[in-house]
Amino acid sequence: MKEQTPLLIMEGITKEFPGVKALTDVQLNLYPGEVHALMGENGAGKSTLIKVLTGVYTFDEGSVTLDGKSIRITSPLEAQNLGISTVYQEVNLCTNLTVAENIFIGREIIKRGRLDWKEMNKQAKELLKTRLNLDIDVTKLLSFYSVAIQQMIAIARSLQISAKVLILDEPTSSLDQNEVNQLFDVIRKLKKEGLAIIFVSHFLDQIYEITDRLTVLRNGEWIGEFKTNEIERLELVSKMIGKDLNELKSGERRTSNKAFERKRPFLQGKNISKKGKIAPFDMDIQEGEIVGLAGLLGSGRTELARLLFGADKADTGEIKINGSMANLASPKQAISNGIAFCSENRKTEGIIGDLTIRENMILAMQGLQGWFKYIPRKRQIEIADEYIKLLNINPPNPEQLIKNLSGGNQQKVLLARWLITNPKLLILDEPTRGIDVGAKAEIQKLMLSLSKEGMSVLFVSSEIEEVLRTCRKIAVLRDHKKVYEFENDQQITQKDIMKAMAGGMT
Amino acid sequence: MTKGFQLDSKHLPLAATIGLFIVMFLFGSLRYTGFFSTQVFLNLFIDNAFLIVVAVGMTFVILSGGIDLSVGSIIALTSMVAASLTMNAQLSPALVIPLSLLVGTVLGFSMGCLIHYFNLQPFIVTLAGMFLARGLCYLINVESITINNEFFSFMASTRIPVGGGNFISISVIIALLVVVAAIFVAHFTKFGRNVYALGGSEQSALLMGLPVGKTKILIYTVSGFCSSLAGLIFTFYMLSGYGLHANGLELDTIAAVVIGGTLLTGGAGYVAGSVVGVLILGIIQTVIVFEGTLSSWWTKIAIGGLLLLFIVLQRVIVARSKTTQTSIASH
Amino acid sequence: SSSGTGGQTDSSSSNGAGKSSDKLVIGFSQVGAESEWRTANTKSMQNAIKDAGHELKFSDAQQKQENQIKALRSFIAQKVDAIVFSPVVETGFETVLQEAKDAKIPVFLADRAVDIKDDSLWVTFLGSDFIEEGRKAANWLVEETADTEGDVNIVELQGTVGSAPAIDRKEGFEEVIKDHPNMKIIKSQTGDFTRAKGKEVMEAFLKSDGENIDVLYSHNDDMAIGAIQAIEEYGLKPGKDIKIIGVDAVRGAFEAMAAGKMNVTVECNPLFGPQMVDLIEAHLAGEEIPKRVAVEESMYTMDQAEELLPTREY
Amino acid sequence: MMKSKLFWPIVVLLIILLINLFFDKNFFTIEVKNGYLTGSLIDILNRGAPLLLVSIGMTLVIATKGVDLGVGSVIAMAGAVGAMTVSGANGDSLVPLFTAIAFVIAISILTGIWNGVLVSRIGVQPIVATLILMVAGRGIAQLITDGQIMTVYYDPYTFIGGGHLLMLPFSIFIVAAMLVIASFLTRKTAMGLFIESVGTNPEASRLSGINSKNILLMVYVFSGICAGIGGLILSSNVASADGNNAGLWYELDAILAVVIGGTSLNGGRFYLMGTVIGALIIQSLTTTIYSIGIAPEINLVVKAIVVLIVCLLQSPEFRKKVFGVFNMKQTEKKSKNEGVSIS
Ligand SMILES: Nc1ncnc2c1ncn2[C@@H]1O[C@H](COP(=O)(O)OP(=O)(O)OP(=O)(O)O)[C@@H](O)[C@H]1O
Ligand SMILES: Nc1ncnc2c1ncn2[C@@H]1O[C@H](COP(=O)(O)OP(=O)(O)OP(=O)(O)O)[C@@H](O)[C@H]1O
Ligand SMILES: [Mg+2]
Ligand SMILES: [Mg+2]
Repeated sequence: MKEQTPLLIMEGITKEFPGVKALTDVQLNLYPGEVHALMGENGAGKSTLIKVLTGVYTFDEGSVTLDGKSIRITSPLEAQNLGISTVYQEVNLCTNLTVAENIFIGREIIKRGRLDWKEMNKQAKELLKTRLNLDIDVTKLLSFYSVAIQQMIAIARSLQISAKVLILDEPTSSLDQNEVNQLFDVIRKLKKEGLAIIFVSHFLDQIYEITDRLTVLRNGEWIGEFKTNEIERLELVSKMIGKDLNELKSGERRTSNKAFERKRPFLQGKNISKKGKIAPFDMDIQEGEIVGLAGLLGSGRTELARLLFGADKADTGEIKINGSMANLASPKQAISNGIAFCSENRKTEGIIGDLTIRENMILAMQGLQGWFKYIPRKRQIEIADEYIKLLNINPPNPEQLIKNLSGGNQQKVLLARWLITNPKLLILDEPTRGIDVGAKAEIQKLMLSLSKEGMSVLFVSSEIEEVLRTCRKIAVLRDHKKVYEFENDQQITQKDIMKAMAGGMT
Repeated sequence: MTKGFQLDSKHLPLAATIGLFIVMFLFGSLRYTGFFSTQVFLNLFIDNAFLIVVAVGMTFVILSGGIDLSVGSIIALTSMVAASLTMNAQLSPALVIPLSLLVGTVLGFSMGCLIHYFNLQPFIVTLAGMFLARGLCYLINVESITINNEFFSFMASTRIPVGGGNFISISVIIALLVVVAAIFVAHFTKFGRNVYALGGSEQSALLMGLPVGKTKILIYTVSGFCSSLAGLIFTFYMLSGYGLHANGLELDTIAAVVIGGTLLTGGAGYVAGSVVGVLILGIIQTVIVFEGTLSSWWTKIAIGGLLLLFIVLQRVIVARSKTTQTSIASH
Repeated sequence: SSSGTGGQTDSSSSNGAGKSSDKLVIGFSQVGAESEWRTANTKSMQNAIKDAGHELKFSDAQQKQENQIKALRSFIAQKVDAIVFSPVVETGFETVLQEAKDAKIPVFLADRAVDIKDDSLWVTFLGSDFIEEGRKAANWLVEETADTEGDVNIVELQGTVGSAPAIDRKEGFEEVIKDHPNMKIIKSQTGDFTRAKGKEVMEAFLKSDGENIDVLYSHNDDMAIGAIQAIEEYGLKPGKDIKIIGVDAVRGAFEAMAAGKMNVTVECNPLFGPQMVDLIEAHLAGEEIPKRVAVEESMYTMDQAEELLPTREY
Repeated sequence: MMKSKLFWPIVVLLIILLINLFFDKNFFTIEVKNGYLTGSLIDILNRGAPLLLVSIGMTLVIATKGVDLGVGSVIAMAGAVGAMTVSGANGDSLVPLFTAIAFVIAISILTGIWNGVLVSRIGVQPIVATLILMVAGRGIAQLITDGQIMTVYYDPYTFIGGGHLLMLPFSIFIVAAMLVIASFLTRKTAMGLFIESVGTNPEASRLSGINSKNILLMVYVFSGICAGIGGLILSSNVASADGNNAGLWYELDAILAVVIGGTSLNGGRFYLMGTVIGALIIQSLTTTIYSIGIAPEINLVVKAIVVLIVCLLQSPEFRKKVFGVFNMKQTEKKSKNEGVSIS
């Protein structure tokens, strides 16, 4: 495709936020019929570049050329009209509207001067079915569905626009394999149709599977543009973060579990259930044990986790902590029992947007201490700095508002919030969502070392491979029911788990 | 009612409100002679026609997550303008009506612009609008102006029989038309859906490429227009313009809308609900009057009490059935 | 009660005449309870009706005309024998009064008039004449300052902007003093008929004009009482350094006058309940009664205050 | 951040004061008159005391994304209760005074709990929940005073709102005290953090183990107390209780003060000092209107205009458009971010 001229050219793009230089002299060339990856650590500037392109932010310097015409887009609406269709990083839909409305709003079908809901529902349903083979009730409110489903819907919306350029900012962050495959089929089709696609993801496999070329950013600077099949993984990673990491490849699989010998159980759940959410299940978690939860979309992993944390009230069942009855009716009680829960839904259940990194970090800790024992400011800053270093959060300024952080950095702050309470059981629902390779490795290491110190972890992840690497025991959920529990010994393979998830064995 | 396929849980607050209204009406009928009559029921509409119209406008504002405190004053201003134009300037109603309708529309539009372009908080902008409109009334005239003009008297006194010796006024017809139009706009036009989206999440609406600015401005313009229309109805009702008309009406309106099941945080609610909300306020007033033994202060306390009764019952009913809702939905 | 069936008749006069002796159902729609005066008026009306052995249907409009109209409508729906009401505003009652007339229910206006051409819509208006009160106040001042040469600087505390008493009391007062060039209203501001505001505004007046204020004309006694406190705190002698004129003649005013802190208050008598009941009975008995009946009112000065104070009911 | 929030309100306040100076040469002079410091500035503080108190309470409520419409009625009730308690008393034993204060605080706490429970436990939307008290409260107040204006003949009572301490009006000290308490609670304990987090994202706060219910309850109680004391000052200042008119429309002025002070009605960050400035702006505006002899008919118009000016000055977009280059870069980006981050 070299000979043809780029469809979209961004040159010398510079964007500065108060205190943060997000982009400096960044360039991007996008050809029709290619899938172009934006690569970079958390906070590298990927989303900002996209937001600048689609007119969410205005850039300070630089130029954008589309179809040879120089343009300056001032609003997402304008971008759409120019044929740029975008899925932003966080799910940006309206939870108070139905799925169908979310897909069609802005481009409603009008018949005889009125919106034609029948038609729109019909089309929405088949769009999801045919394109993403997702069979859900499109007349339910968006808020009824899990983040993953919401992400699929966001994608569906973007596909529904007839566009020249399709931008996908971490669309796969909380999808699992099947959905990803679905998405990729679609992308390939669109590619054939000559669309230019920008694709952001922290999963290298996905990058190598789907993209043709990639542009690498590091702290807002343009590092280079490469053909995907011409650049080595390690080279790419080192381009992104400046240091190479073999430790990631030499998967730590099982090493941890070798070291692990049974201690006394920390949490014992007996036929816990919640009507319409999850069928009665038992759950034992040993001290220092890392338990994985695997399952397909909407299989009920999050529900299960929420029940153990008291985020939702269980209808039946009892929970023992350290052998003695515990009443986990509310998060507060769960926390005071040494349980922590890092939600998969960082935007609505995680960050407190208007507060600073520091305040977000110490929140849970402070909640535990009650409002009168205020952690002295000096101490707060120490804690914040410590974890900013530990998780290398960027920008490393405790007083930055969290809503101004990049997605991955927000995730790290939330992780810090819970680590600070040093819990006995840490429930992580998709904790590595949107976190770059380096950080992911760090977090996995952290989990393992903490578990050695006796902290148990309940680990929900869409990446089976990640689960296999870190977990000692793996529970599989299907259709809101706990169907299987593996001891994670040498024999278990991804296949077995896949089978269990899909219903191959029982 | 409007969109057949929606979840019951979404209609629930509305259903609860209607139910409570019926209960209240039965209670009144059992307790007071002359209460259980079609006319008493119709009077609810006759006496509250203007409130229904403002409530409709306010519903859009609140659905979008905003608020409009200027409605009461705009009613007063409209009545004042209408009165002075008719009586002092001796203009014909054919001119007076459109001019007075312009009053609120222009005010609303300007407030909308202030809110959008300088992104100011609706509460404050409309509060300023409230002061301004009242102030302008006094600039026109501190005294009340009686209107004696055939057209206005006609609008005021014409009774449309609805059988059984019962009647309604022209204003009621206007109000009902407005309601129907509003329901259509809310559910079957782009604008309507944009309003809901805006209330759901302004940021998302923006990123989804919806015309946030236009919608916002239009919303406050609509509300302003409704206020002016209500102002005219009020003028028909009072046959006078007066600076102190509709004092504190904004709170009644907001109350009506919220009782009608609309969330002040925006994004959820129904126009029809607001109508029921108005009727509920109206019936509270009626019951108080029929009680006829309450001293001035007990009147206030009773109104508060009945409000409480409604809201708490409503909450309880809704909460009861919400328990089956999905955890993610509840927040 | 007789209300259920009572009204359903063809000619009101015959039925009215029949009823005049026995128990009547009287609907009374009051403006609100915005002032002491109003409360006294309400009490007087309620007691009078009860004492005469009639049934009272009372409704408080909370200062809202729309409420008042609702109240009148429901009185009609309840088919009361007579309606008494004090309009929130003079204007805008045609429609509902017409309905009352059609239902053959006689309407009696209390305290405030309505401004409607067709005076067949109501039987009579019993109440004070606010303009006259303004004149009385001014006349007193004219006599009082007859022998002072030089300017008389007056500050005025108005009632609620736009309210009938405020407008009329201002009008009446100005009407008189305009013939006396030496009398100047140097400041005029609303005090919303309340003590707190009266005090606050007076403070501001004193700040800006201080010593050269000679007279305070306050549209009601409450504001005057508030102002008196302000004057004292400012270090002047109310009643001496600054002459103080109030309207209403509430007890508070008499206390102030007895203490020599206030010079005069123009009575605006709220206690016309019995008078009203007599009118109603008379009308229903078929007697002819005038369209306008004035409440007998006078004016009280410092020197009378002492002995009258105990006799004041409000 | 905090600074930039305060800058424009202060500017406006100064402008208003300067306008006064133009009409009254010795507006800023503070002289000793019969033993007390007197002067317009002190008057403004003194008169503004009740509004200041109410606004301080309101700030915390608004920070939780709520609003308290009941304050006006609470003022009336407090005044009524206070006046009634001391109505019998005369002479100068201090016992009645303190019983009165105790009763007032008790009833304000009650009202606070009432609102708080409705909002936090039953989950009624704040504006309606407090509307109930707004309506019923006045009724109760009048019930207590039996619709009369209750006059107090007991001198110690008048000290609260009329007395002096160290040559200054006593009410100023009350305000100062409440301000200190509020700042302490919110800055020296975790209260402020919790309020802001609950106000910004209740669900996330719940999942972080913060008991938002009690936080809500607490802010409404605090707001109640502030209003109650404010009512005490008002009624003591005129040595009487007026159930119907005391504190009328205070709720709106208080909200106005809070917002002018830079706190957003969407909850979250709050600025007590900003609120204080806001309240002072409103009070000096009122005083100005009175003292420079503006015709009562146009009071409201003036008020409207001033309010708009303050808000516009605080809006980065406006400053950008009007003052052009004036610290352009700064505001331009800020506004852009806000453009999308408000929700
Ligand atoms: N509104 C804002 N205000 C201030 N700084 C911002 C704002 N938005 C982004 N930034 C900063 O710009 C930098 C780039 O952020 P961006 O979201 O583009 O990173 P990213 O590459 O998308 O990271 P991730 O992979 O985690 O999504 C970050 O340091 C972030 O803190
Ligand atoms: N395919 C689906 N069809 C219907 N409802 C679904 C589907 N997927 C999820 N849901 C609903 O969304 C909610 C979220 O499910 P939940 O998040 O527990 O599943 P999960 O295993 O955590 O999936 P995720 O990977 O999205 O976290 C549940 O209430 C479920 O009923
Ligand atoms: Mg990003
Ligand atoms: Mg999940």
